[in-house]
Amino acid sequence: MRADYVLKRFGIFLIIVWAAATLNFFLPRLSPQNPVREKLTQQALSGGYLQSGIQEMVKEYEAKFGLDKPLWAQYLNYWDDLVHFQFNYSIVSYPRTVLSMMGEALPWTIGLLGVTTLLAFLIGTFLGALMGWPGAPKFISNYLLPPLLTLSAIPYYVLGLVLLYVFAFQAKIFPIFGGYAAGVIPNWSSLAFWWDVAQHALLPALSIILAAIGFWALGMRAMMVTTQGEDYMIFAEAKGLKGSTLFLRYAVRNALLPQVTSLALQLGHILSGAVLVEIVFSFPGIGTMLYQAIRANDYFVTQGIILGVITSIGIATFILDLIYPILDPRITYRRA
Amino acid sequence: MTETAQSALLEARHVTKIFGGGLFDKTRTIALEDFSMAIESEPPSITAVVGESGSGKTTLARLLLGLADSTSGEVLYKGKNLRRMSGDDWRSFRRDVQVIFQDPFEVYNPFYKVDHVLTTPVEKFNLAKSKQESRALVEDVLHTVGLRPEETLGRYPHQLSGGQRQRVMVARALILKPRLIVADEPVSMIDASLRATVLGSLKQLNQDFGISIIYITHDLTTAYQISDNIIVLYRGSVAEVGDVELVVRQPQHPYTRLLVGSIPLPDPERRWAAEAPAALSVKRVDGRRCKFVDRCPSATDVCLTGVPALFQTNSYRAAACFLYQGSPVLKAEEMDRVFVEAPERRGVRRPDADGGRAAATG
Amino acid sequence: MANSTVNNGAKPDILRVEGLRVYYDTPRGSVKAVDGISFALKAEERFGLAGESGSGKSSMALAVMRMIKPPGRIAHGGVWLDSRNVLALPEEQMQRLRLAEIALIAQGSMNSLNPVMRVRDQIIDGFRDHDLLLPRREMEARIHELLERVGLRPDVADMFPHELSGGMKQRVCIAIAISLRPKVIIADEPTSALDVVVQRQVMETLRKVQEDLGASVILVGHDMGLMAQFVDRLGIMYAGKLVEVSPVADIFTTPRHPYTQMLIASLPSLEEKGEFRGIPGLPPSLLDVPPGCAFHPRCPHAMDRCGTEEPLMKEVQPSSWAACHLL
Amino acid sequence: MASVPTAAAQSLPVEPSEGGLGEKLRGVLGYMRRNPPLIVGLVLLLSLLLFCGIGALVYDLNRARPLSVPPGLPPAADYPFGTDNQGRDLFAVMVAGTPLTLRIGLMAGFIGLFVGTVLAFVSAYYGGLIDTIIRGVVDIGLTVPGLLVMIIIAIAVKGNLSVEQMALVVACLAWLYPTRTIRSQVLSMRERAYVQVARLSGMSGPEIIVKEMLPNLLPYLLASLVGATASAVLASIGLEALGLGPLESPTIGMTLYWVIYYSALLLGMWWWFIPPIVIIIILFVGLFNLSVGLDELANPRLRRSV
Repeated sequence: MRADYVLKRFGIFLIIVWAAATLNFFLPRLSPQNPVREKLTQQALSGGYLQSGIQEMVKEYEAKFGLDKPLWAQYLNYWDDLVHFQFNYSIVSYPRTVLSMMGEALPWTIGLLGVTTLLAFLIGTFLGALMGWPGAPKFISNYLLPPLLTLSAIPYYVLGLVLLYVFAFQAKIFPIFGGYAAGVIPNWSSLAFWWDVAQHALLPALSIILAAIGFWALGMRAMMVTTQGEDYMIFAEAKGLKGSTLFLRYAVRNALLPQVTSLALQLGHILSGAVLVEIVFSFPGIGTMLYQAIRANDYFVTQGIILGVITSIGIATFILDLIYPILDPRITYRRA
Repeated sequence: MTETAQSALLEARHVTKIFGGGLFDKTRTIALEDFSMAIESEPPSITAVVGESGSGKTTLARLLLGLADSTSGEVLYKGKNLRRMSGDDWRSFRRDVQVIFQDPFEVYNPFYKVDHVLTTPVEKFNLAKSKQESRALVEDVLHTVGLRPEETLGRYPHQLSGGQRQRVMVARALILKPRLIVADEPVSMIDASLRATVLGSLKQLNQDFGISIIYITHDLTTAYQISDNIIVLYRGSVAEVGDVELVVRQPQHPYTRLLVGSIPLPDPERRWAAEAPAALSVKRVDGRRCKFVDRCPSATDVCLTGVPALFQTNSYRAAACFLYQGSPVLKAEEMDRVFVEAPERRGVRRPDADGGRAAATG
Repeated sequence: MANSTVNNGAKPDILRVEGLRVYYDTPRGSVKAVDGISFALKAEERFGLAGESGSGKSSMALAVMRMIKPPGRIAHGGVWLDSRNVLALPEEQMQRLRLAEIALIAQGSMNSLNPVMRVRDQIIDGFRDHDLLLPRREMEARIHELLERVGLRPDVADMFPHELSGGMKQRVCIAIAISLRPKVIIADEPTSALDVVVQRQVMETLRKVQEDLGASVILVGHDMGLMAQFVDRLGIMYAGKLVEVSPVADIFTTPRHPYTQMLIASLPSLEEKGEFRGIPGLPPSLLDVPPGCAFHPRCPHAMDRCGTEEPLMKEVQPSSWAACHLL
Repeated sequence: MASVPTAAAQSLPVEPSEGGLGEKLRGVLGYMRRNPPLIVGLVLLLSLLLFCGIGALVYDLNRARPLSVPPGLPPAADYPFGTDNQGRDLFAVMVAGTPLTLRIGLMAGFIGLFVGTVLAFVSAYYGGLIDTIIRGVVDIGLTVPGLLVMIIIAIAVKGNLSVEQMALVVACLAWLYPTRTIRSQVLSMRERAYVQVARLSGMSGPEIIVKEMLPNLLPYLLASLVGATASAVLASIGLEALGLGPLESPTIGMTLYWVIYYSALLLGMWWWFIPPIVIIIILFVGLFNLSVGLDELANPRLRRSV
């Protein structure tokens, strides 16, 4: 792998983070409303504070959050904070920091999303490979494909709502909400707790996996069909190779390449869907945290989550970019 | 001929085209290097540009047609730089210089019938006042290239054969009555039995309509068949140039010899000579030396010292090889001095092959 | 047609093709790409199958390898290798027979190698799937020997296809094709994507390994020049049928079939300039081949009989066969 | 194989028939039979439109407003889909909301496709720095989770969004994907010899785009429009479910928001969430099939793949 390729990919990662952070900073400030003032006013009203004190309080808070300085100073300040992983405080849960709140929620999301995406990708790609191979059993194309394709058209969370209603509410097989049973104190060294988490995670995971398999299967099938038209497949068959060798080492191996590219492009899309799944299941991840922050107008938390998630996706894409040349030896020679 | 260079129909002056080499791009390819050539419209001639893949022949075609810009040097139409031409000049350039492409299927827009490629130039250049006149014009050129309009018009491209499609393209070029046609591998994708008909049509354009042709090809045999003069390109530079009779039948440059010796002649009695041809070269030759040195059987130390100039070995040919460094040097922009004019027009005495060789060795 | 199997000389037949028909089923009917072809290949012989696009020659090559894919099918006929009918073998035996006894050098030399595998592994795959895997050191020596045989340096084994030039790739294909010492090598337009100089080198490599191995070669192609340079005996195909089979010298000096005559005459040469003699008319669509002799609409000698009655292969003179009512 | 695929390929693409109108119609019907996803997509979407159209004619849509009917009733003769907690008639909500959601999707889809097509042509045709910038922005934009960016935008412009503003928010990112795919189509088409022939026949740049390129792109653009619309609907429903949509409009997404907000599931009010879910499923499965069908039309090589 060549250094300039790695550097270029890393540069793209930096641009993603920079763009997201900058948007995150400027867009809210373009808005006529001042989120802090709005929030405080709201709290003051509901708390029955005196009108007269609010102005000073807002001032005090604005100074604390640095909102009274000129825009460029705020922007520099903002970057200074970011570089030092200072994501400000939550307005609602002050004095908790955004970082500590995210630290709690992020592992849940990464766990759910990582496992489901990987499983969906592997199962879908495998099914797609079989569907696009003339020697494979026909029932996969005839009976498995149509329902999978139908599911792939439906948003994850809609499928989640259906599963939740059928299996949790009606059949009562699975718990209805949360990441673990209410009242339990998380204890990752206890097997019982893991079991509890697994039960809670199964339905959210299933709604992502079931809906995503069709997408990967469809893409892989198309690539398998394309691959079989390639000259190297004809020559490989003429080499007297066994069906299994042809399938795995020649067809699947090559059809996999665009799938991996597609995985890198789909991460963001998958995450968008997963956020809503978490909300439907009240899963204690980033999505639910984001939903609560939006509802509560907790604007620093919202910002922090969005930036954190975009950075994570950027890292994941960067890792995939690093893996790709191992799969495809041509890559550093093409326009790197 | 050189004094008319000022007003040559189309002229390339020290044209170099480099691909890649951008900020993030380490692959830099010199497709064409310091190429100069003037094409006069009178007398109409056929000049073959022969080379293998990577020789720069297609790049040359695109540059001459104004479909690509050169990295350095300029292409002039009647003395005006293509890059700085007014709209009117472009229109006149488009009429005077036309094209026939390699793939006789790709040149047709699948959305339209065959008629589209014929009626578009008629419309765009106001060649006809009415629909009937336009139709008559189209039918006329189709007849000229040996096609029956009723079997050609109103059809979709895939309903015609490769030979028919290519002859329609010849008709399209003809409809504008150009003075020069650049034909880029016009028969390489056509079956042998139909190839002759297309070549015949091209020759007819030249003889009956006085159109000059630049015939770009990898195939020495058809180049020999159709052209008066030939330019052999190797990796973007001219290896040998001159009268086609001389260059093809008594090649001087070791590369041309290799090319001619590799032609699979359709004659079982004359099979390839026993000696093995030059080795396959893997690496590209960089720096200032002969580009062919790594494959050349006659290479000596002098070949590593610099790029050979074009040495004019007799009045009708020149080769860019140090084997001939005793001969006078021909400047790049004077290359066309060695061209013979079409004999059937001028009645110029054609140098007979043996005389040519005697002059070269003498 | 069955009796038209051409046979002469002392060498035994190694491969016999009898009445082979390959059809492609399309919504508009059957495309008869190969329509009743018979010929025999002798040991150590170089046999050419020449035809223009749409003559069915490539389908012919794939059919002998039994690699016709739907919508194509082998509708009729037999391919006999020694005494076995290749077309009747069970799939597993057929798989083992490919490469070990009949090898194919396929069209499209630029893309015939798996782009993501090193040359070494692509050679080894053939050994492994024929249960011929050698100990590591011997395998390595075998790979070196194969590469050297086709004029490549041993370090090519470590390269990926994109690191090789077109000519080198095609030599690798030849090395793979001869790796199990097959009796028959089918080369389908092996040099169509290569420049003339490289083409000559590749063809000479092929000739050399063929002679070393004592294998027979069927060269499929459209380039009559290449045929003249390479083969001993040549079959001319037109519209899915063989119209003439003769020793190559006879085809070029005394072609019998009018199509062959006109094809030879249309070839440009370095001998004479000027005349461009194409064959008038168009090759027929394989969906709708004219009745009788498929060439009759373009034939200057066509008679009434040609439009109704299909001419059979006749031995015009010893070892020269042609299918024409004139003869 | 050279000859046979050509023959096969010639028989497969949409054959321009030379017969009369009846024959053409038969050709279209014959083609539809070979392209079942197209039919499935059209039937699903048409039935959805029919439901809304007839519903709007025969039903009082004022009942889609809050407090217009008694809250929390299960389906009955008076209220075929029941009513929600805030006193909306869910049948009226569905009849009124489906076209609103479709409108957001179509508007954003159109804007996205239009902007995308223009950028794609600019990028592919002019190349150079412009192309590098556009391609870079698109590539980076596509890796970022769209929903999150739209959340920032929606929060920034928050106030009470109208349906049109909602469409604009969604359209902010809807152009990315069309730009990318159309650009690569234009790029490959630009290198086609027929475009060069057109140039040498005296056609101008814009003329080449309109007369030579667009006709061949049309089926592809149509498929892209459907795809962009589906993405836009998906994004708008997502934003709405988070509470960032037009709070006063009875769109499908806002209905889901209220379902989540009031925990309709835990209340066992199945009639509240089943209609929007069913409509979402019909809508997406319809759009998906339509785009698959159109894709096949645009790119016949995929046809008869397995």
